Amino acid sequence: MSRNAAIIGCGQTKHSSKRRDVNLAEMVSEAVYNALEDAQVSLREVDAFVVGNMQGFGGIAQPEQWLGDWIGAVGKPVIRIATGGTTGGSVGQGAYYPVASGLHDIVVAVAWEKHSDSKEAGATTGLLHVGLGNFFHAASYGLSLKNLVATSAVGAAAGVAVYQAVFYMHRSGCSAEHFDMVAAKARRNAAKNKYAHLQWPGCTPEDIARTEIIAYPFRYGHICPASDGASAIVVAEESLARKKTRQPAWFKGLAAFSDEENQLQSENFGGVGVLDPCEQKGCWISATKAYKMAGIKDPKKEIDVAEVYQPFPSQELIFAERLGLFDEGTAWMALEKGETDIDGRMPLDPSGGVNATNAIGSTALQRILECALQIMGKAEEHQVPKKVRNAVAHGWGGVTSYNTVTVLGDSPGR
Amino acid sequence: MKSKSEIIEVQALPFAAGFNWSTGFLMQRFIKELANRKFLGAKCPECGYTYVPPRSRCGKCYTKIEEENLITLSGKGTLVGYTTAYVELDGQGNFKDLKEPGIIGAIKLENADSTIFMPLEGIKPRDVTEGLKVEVQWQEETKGELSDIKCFRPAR
Amino acid sequence: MGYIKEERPETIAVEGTWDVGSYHYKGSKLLEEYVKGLKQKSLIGSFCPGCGKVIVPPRNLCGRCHLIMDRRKIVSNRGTITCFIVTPPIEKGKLKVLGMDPVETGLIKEGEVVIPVFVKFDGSDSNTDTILLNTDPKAVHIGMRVKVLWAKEPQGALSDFEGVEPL
Amino acid sequence: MIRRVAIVGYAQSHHQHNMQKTREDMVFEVCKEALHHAGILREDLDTVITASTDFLDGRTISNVFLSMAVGAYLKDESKVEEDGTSALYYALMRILAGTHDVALVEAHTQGSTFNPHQVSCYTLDPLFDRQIGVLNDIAAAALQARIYMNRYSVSEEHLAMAAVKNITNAAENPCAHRKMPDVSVEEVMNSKVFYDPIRELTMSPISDGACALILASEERAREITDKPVWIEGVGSCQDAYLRDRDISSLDSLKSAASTAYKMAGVKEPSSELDVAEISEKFAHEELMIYEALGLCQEGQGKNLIERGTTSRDGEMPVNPSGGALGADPVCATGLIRVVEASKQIRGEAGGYQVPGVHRALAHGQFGICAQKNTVFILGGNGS
Repeated sequence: MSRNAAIIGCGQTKHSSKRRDVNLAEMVSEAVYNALEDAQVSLREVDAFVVGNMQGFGGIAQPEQWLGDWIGAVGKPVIRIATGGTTGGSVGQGAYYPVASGLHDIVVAVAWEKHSDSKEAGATTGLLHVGLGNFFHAASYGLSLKNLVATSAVGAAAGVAVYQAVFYMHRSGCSAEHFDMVAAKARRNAAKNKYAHLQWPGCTPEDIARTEIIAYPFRYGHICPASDGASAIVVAEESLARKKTRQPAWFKGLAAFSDEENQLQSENFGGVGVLDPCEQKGCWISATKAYKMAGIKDPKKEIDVAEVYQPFPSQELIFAERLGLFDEGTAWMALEKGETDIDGRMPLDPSGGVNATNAIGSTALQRILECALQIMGKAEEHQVPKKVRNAVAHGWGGVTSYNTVTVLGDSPGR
Repeated sequence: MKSKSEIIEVQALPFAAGFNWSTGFLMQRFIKELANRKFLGAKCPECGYTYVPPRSRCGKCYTKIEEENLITLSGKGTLVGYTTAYVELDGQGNFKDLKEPGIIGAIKLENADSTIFMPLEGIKPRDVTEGLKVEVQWQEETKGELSDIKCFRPAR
Repeated sequence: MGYIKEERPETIAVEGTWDVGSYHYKGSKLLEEYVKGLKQKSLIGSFCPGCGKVIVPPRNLCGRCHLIMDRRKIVSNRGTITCFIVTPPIEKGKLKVLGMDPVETGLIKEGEVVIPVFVKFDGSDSNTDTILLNTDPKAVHIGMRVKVLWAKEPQGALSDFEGVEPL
Repeated sequence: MIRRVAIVGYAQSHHQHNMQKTREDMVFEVCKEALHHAGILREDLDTVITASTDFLDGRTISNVFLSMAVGAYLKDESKVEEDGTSALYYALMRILAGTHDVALVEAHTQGSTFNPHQVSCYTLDPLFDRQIGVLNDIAAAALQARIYMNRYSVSEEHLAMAAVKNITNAAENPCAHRKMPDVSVEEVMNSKVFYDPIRELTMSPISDGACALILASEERAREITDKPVWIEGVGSCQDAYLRDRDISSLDSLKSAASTAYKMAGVKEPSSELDVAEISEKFAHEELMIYEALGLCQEGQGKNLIERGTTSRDGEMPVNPSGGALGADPVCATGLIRVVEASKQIRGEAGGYQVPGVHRALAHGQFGICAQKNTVFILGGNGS
């Protein structure tokens, strides 16, 4: 009943901390036209657009209304999707459904962030603003300022990541040195990805370990950057996909689930019923559903490469386990053995991942895009040296519990 | 099911997020040329549609527009739409009554296709008509900022 | 070798603001109930009529059961640390909160280490986000038993609950 | 469409100014009620799609503290950041794709959080129009209105008549915000002018409100209800930014409507549709929308109002619920139109029921001068 859909083209901008050479519309256009060129599709052929970013970060409400006609999104349906850090993942998945539903044949998905347009470093307003309503509310009931400082000292999303890391170390037996290894790998891989932000050829765990501690166990060298950048994919129905591309990257399975929304507090400053910050039930449910839809029975064997959403290095390990790629508490051992390197048994984030490039609204779409590149054999220097049949792309966000999981493959699988 | 909780109005703390949007090269040229009292437009080399302010990608045929496609406009134009404003928003979500009603004009500049929306001065609201010829009124001193465009007024 | 640096020309910028402080939020009165409890040195949680979970501070609804948590339960002042963060020593000029330097304003001592923690209070099913006080940062661990450190004279404010300290 | 999909349940809040409810409670109540109306449990849902925006809700990631309230806990969920009709469009695609069978769609805005008209300023080109600082959605609508009125000799009385029709209809609708059963053309024309010719009563009120509906595949729909409301057609379209479009013509609405009509096999909308529920944020837009939907010729919108054609007892009733002039909780407004059209089909519209409705149109818009439009054609034999 449902139609097959595939990614037939990918486009990105170069990511860096400041793309002050262009305005937002120009930056987003760069990604879209790159994707159209890659797909050999003209704008006339595109039926619909799915777009997204986190509007608070750039200070522009509904930016697609202004920049829609820069990217050809005129006289066509345009759906804006935004779900926080997962926005890109939700946008990428949002481009599957219009095609699978039979309503549209070729859809462009584009997501972006331009952090440097915000005056606050690292777009703190955008992040702080997540809980601002709660915070103002608590302030009127005499919130302890020291408590507030404590939260600010680690940052909201970062705070959750630190909790996750501490808990994961406690449970799995991995140490902070493993986070150095993940971060160094991300920077080395990024050096092979011409679009990535933090590129450091030959970066070693020792290089990372020399950076200053932010909050135990994290150091500066562990943390993702705030990037300017955009990414876009072109999704087409089966016959067009086969006509346009030698090797399309087929959508095989996808899902997006959340546990309780947040792990620090709930609406109105309430407590949270999730006791294990790295349980991430939303991730494993999404993965289970996506694999089932994709007909994948044993992800450890059948997935060839994964793009895991890892703004913090601990998350690459935690989520790789949640995605079923490693047994519980063992991902760090695989890391030690080099299994997660580009040429390893289970390459994780060969692109460098979010840890090296983080244009928030776009990052989770980039994971899908990078998986597509691996399947299409277009990842150039960071192409994994093996046949990629199935790849899994992950997004983490909402506030801290929402996950998108997308399985792409070299054949439609049904 | 009805919930038991009632509400309290939450007092926000004074705090505004700040942004500085980079303009890109063509818009930068536009803004800087205002210092010379020049109004730039960008003419699409493919379809000829002319944008004010200039932009680097045609929204009609999606052709790339380069710096060499910039053209200088006269700063004169025609009023294609108008409204009299009796209120304004203060940036904090409040409507403030204007002491003197202001006019907002939708203006098509000579040799341009875009419509720009500008304050219109030097004419009474009841005298405004569609098709009125208007021209730009510069600030006394122009510095290469958007505020160099003071307003538009009936063409002399 | 270090990071590859990228040089790009920059264009000028235009500015704007988003007046976040002018928004009018509506808060739930649950927090009022909670701080009334704090004044009596008791921790009030909400109880779900569906699954029986107790959440501290109280939250309005249980998403698992899609029910309003309309009952309250008082939980123990004692609990267990489920997770923690140890900041490096906070120094002047390192941190800005609402535009203020907490060391400069005396809120935090120069070189103080702050330990945000999640605590599961006995009788609750939730993580409560707070800070650990009066503890050697090296001694903190998951599973550590703690109790609430109350303000000397509770005012019926969130700050009555200063944090937790080891039992 | 490759699969039939139906609306099987819905609910909306009592839209009002500054509702004394938290966002969470407001949203929870409509979702709970929609499930109840459909007679299903949260467990029956496969997916949840919501609609809200960060700038309107005043929170980055506006949906995050609400996913449990909307019933999305451990459900495949997503959020569109615009009008609720887009959320419905997305949910429809999810069901058509065969990956999901039952969806909950929710949309809300509490206009009391922050003036939505101020938010409209934040949607302007930040490099130019936002810097010039004279525009907002009302000012732009006023420009649009004046051009339209000059072109087709439409008077302020025509606008007031459209407002009176919708506002008096709203008085019969328990969920609507404006309660002015005796409003007159004079009262409308004497109401405060904001941007000429837009007055307090020719623009939509700033409302707090939420709306939710349940969508199901044919198989599930038939199990759930005897009165499914089928989605027969859908179209959605976005126009260019206002500097480079003709704001006096609703081209994207024409395109969205033509797509929806084609899908539903509608050739003569004015005779084949029994009722239309449209999102007219301003009185003049009601007339422009008539024309864009093909209910009359270009420039003839005023005739429909003059002749009472679109009154509740007219030949082609439009907005018997009161429309957006009756209540406008921004993101929810379009979804409310879908619910109101469904109520008409199922014969549940009470005091404002139009007799014998089998086919209805629902319209949602978003953006300055209705930049973006979504049209649904609904059908059923409920009433």
